[in-house]
Amino acid sequence: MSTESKTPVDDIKPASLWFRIIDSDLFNSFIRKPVIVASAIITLLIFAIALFAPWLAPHTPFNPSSLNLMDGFTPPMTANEFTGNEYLLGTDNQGRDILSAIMYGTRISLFVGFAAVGLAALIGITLGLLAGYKGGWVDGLIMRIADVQLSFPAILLALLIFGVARSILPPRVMDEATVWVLVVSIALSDWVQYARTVRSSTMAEKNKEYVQAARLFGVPAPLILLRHILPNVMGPVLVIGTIGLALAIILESTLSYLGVGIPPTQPSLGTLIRIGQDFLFSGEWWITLFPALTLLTLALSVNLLGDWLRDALNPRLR
Amino acid sequence: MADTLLSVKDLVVEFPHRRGNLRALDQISFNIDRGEILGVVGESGAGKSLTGAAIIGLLEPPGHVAGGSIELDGRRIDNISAAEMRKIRGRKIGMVFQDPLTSLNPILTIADQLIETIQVHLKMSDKEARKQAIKLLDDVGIPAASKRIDDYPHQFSGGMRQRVVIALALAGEPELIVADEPTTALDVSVQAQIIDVLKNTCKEHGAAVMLVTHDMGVIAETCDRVAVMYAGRLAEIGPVREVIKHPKHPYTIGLMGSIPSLAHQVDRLVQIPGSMPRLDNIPTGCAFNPRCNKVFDRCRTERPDLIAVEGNLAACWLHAEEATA
Amino acid sequence: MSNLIKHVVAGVAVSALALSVTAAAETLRWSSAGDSLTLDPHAQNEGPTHTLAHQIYDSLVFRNMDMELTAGLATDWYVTDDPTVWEFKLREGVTYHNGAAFTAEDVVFSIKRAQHDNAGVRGLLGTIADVIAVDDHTVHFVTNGPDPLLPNNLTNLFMMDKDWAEANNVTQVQDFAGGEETYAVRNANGTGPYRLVSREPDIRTELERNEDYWGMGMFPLEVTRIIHTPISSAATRAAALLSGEIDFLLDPPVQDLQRLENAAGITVRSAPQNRTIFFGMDIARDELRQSNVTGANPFSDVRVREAMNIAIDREAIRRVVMRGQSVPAGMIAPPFVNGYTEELDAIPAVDRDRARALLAEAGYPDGFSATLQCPNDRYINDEAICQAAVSMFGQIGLDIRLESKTRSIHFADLENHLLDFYMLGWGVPTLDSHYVFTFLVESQSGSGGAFNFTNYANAEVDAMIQAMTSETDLDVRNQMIADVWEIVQEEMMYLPIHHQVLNWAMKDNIEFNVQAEDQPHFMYMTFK
Amino acid sequence: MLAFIIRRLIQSIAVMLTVALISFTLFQFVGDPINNMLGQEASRDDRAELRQRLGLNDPVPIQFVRFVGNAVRGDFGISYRMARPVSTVIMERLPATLELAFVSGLFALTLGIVLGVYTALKRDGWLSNFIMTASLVGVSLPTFVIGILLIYLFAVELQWLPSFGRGELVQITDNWRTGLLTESGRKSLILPAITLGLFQLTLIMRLVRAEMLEVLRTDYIKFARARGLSQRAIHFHHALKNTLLPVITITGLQLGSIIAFAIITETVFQWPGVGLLFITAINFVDIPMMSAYLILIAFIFVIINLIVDLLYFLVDPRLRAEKSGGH
Repeated sequence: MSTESKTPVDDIKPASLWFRIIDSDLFNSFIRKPVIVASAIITLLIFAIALFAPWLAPHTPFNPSSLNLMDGFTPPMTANEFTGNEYLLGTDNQGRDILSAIMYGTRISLFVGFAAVGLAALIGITLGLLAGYKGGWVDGLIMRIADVQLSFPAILLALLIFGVARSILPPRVMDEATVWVLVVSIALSDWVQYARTVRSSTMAEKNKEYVQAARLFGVPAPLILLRHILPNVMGPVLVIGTIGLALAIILESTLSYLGVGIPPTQPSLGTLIRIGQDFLFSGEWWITLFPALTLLTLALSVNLLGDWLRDALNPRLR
Repeated sequence: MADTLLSVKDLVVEFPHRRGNLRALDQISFNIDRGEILGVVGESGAGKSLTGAAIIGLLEPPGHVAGGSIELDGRRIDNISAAEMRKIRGRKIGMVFQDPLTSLNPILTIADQLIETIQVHLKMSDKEARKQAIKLLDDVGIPAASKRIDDYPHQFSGGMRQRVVIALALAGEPELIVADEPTTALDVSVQAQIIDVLKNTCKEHGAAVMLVTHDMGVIAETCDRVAVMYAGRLAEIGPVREVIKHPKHPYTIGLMGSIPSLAHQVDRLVQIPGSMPRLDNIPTGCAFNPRCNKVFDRCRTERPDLIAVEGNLAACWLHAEEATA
Repeated sequence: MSNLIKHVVAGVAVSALALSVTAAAETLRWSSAGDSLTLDPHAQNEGPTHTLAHQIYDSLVFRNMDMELTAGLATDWYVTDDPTVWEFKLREGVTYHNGAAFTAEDVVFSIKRAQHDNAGVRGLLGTIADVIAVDDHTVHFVTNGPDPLLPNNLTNLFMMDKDWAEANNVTQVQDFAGGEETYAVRNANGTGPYRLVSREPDIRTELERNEDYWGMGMFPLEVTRIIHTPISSAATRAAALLSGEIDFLLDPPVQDLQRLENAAGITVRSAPQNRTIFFGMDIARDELRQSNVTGANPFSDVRVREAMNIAIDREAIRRVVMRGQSVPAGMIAPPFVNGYTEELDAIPAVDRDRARALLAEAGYPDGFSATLQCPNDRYINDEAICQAAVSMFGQIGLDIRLESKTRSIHFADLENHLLDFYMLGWGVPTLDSHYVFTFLVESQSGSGGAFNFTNYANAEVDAMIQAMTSETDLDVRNQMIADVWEIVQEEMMYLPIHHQVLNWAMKDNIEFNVQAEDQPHFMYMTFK
Repeated sequence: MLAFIIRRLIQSIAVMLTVALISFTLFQFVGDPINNMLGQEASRDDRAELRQRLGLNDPVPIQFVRFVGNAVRGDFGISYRMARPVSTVIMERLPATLELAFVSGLFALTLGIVLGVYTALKRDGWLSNFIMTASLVGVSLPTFVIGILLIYLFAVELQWLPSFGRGELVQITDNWRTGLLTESGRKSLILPAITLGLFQLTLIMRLVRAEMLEVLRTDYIKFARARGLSQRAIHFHHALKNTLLPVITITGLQLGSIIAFAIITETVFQWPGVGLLFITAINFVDIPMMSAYLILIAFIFVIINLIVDLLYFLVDPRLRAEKSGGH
């Protein structure tokens, strides 16, 4: 920052994404919006709680032998009528502490979200760069694959992948791979966006002088892509990724609802909601309410951040 | 002396910024007479286009007029309501933008856009408006205007599109056209044609022109008077011959000296060391003083006003004594 | 349950109930999770399909709301002097909905049709060698050897009009591979209390009272119109009753019972169901498919099985998971089944210390790992029961992993012998223990042991089970049953959990008792 | 123009073949239908025999060729579960889904465009900010939760609207029965349509807003302002039209997703459409039904894509000129 303090404010072209992030305009538009600051704090807080869940959570909800069935359906902050145990946010139908389950569940949901977004971005960026840079039949092939993919809505695709995985993987492997199958399902239904965005940016960038010059100097194509083109397309990717994170978490919970999600012995946030919604009419509202509120808060914060980021990174909207 | 159409007095335009307000235009004053063509010249960022935008009331927020006045036909237009300003735009003041490729709505035909504009300002039936539109296209030199009028913008070449833009700017029969670098985006081969079209049609329609350009050649050939801008301020203004032949401001002198032939453009003054200051970093006194080869103490402390020198007005302390003498 | 009459062999003619049919037209709108699969009464042997068929068609005998074997189209039935021949006397003056008369010829036709390869119900008719029409209202069933239980197998066997079937080319049951659907899948012509008005499978089925029904005056028949709309989502099903859009709900979600009960104008009735839920273990394999124990099968040690049996807190499952809506079980047969005793059904006391000691004795002081496979949409709260059990096994040191799947996959895996440790539910439609033994205990060979996935094989037991089919001396037969039960309880290859309790929720102006087979005969429904 | 259409058609057929292969292959792996077709208590011999008759023992490529050949003729076989031709059942159920998708699509589209335009024009107004934030709540909760909450509120507590089904229907053709013509039918549509459309509504609204903001910054809008055109003419004649062009593409694809996402809504509201049919089919491993559904969805997508392309072609003069070779 200090070396850049004399940097004039407007209309100089930033060299890279990192420059833009450090650039004080972004930071300023951030600081001036209390809602965004709050979203960021909440998001970080939820990330931190999820990350440190094993140390923070009062119980170990994923260890079945630690559960006492008789603790089941204990309302929040009320002593259980048989065991006398009390839980801050109550327990579910298995006697699992809701607070701890949320902490661990968020961990799984976020893991699925991040991994799915990461994988989707990796596939999408690679194919997008390739399609945009190479053009010709490579481009044609990749974009046709994208078309086929688009004719399967995300949810169907995920159901299909899940179905196939469940039948070809041996049960033991499948059990451990469930989370990864979910990640792959969501990623495969989501990479097209990245590919399309990156492809069009790449096509625009590759004709710019600096890329042409690098080419003339004999810089190998992968290096050009990584050093020169990639940083310039990272802005939109970041925006898609942020909103994709929220979408992935929601999709995970929807798949749970349709019965192909995370098993209820190690529930994710979505699985918790799915389990809890059975008890919505029967008065055990806390089982679904607290996880749903967590999901809502998390997705809302991430979405707000993504929204803001999109506006802030778009020079035309600044 | 012909009567004054537009009178800009001490115009200040500011952009609020977290490090304080940035003054993009600082006390600009000039007049445009009816039928006159005023050239406005200067480096990028000197405030030429901004002056045009301020006059037509289309400053991009958060930019706003922070001082001074703009009068059209003796009536202030810088502080009137948006609705009233809309009646002036197109009807009294027309505007031609830099890039004809992006100035036209791609999904509406030329007829749609022309007739719509005509009918907003002039009471005309559809039929009359269409006739008028064809005439306008004829005027700006579109061949087979009655046929081409129903085409879409992408069916025209760049030069043709700029003619359409000029026709559109003239559709409301305005008295002043602000032309913001109308040839910059065009192929060199058609630039001269477009300037001719602009000059001649405006003359036929009795419209004055404020021509913002980089091109001193265009200024020399087209304009009656020329204004030179530097760092949001007016450096010098005067009849075109005087300013070119006998520039009074050291900046103008440098500007003219930097042009081997008049046909060349001025993008950067290679002969004057340094570059134009940024808006948040304008020196006290004369804005040009760090680069001026004739700088003296007063230049660094006190800002010079426009001073009349042999028919020109120049903002330079060098001429202070002559004027008072 | 002692007041439940356990008629196994002899039939009784129902005493005609002198009831006046109320004039008020009552429309019943009801719902359940699943719909009938087909109107063809012989195509499927499945609960919801029979439910609809019972309203439209009649069987020779049926189980009434109190599970009593009741005269339907037969008025009397008995074994003739030849122990392999049953004689059925048919009701006279019965007509089909299209006006045709019901005769012995139709019985012969219907039984033969139901024995066809494509018929789902043919499994129930395995002992029938021939059916002969003696006269218009007398039929002889000839069985392969004596079959004292024959009438029990006929309660879901519906009578079709031979002429109607011939006219509509449905003399054979629909063949799935055959291409076109048959007329009988979507049309019906029965003798039953209600006739079909319209039907959209899985969406809506409408019936109206058959004013020419032979049972007019014998049964209340207060419902004049029946509209069935299946709703698969549990929450929506409960909401539909709460919001008054339906009058009767066959399968209210257990967690919503309290809420339904408390709602104004709604009442919930319950009765023990003819279905027991239990876990089974593959005890014969050398090594489990999914376990950390290699070279041995921990389940083959009876001490391990006993340890697991006493680790399950059935009372906690009843109270929390089932919301009180279950009867903890010690045997795989509900109280009204022949062979049931309270001693056999007593649940073992939970004793985790002894369980750990037994495990150590068996050579697993640190427990072992295994996988429990459960369906998640077949039995009431099946997945939650398994989860609870996993945590209970965890408390004695076993590392049991849970895999729950949709019913079709679960049963396919079972069928393919892929599971070490699984959940299953079993009902006894014949109300006789032999049904349990032949499916679950007999070793897998030929038609025996079709659901014995424990691979338990005991030649002595097999012989006893086979002998039961033709044993006509009831006392001897009952002793055989008791002997086999004793062995089953000792071997503990199954860990019974509970008998399911049936709940029917309805508007509180409805008088309707829960039938243990989950078969509502709406002609018995009355209104306050 | 013709060449363009032919090219798109060939692409579409390729897509359909791929989808057919995928859905066919998939079902080679999933579950066993036999168990569902025969009761729990059928013997092993019965099962083996049925397997043989259904052709499940044939080599896989032969099964695939048979599958594609039949599919082209609209023959997806007999539903294992319902014992009726799959195509007939789907045709009976399709109107319900299309009606729902159409109404929720219309709801999402109109409200999405109106709110999108509003929030773009009043970019910093408090109502705009509120709408933008509130719309995020709609996409931050899973659809099934929203559906159940709506049922709880409007059906159980307030008893204003039905909780399930389509209400009373009116027969229009043999297969087409509509709920749009009766009051109870229309009432039944409200909750499912909102549940299904909420997500798309948010997407469309945000898309419209972003596009509109972009368009409002273009030179031709500035030029239109400089010509003194009225605010209304600029916003609705010039800006909106240009905004809606890219929206068409996305919206077309969204309509396809609506039909797919109807799986969840139909499950929650017991809406008797193809989505519910699919979920039931999955539970019963009704392979002919499942593959027919997948192919149907892909087919609808392909058709929508084709229509969108053609629409784009008709609406955008630039494309029209390019493809037809200009003047």
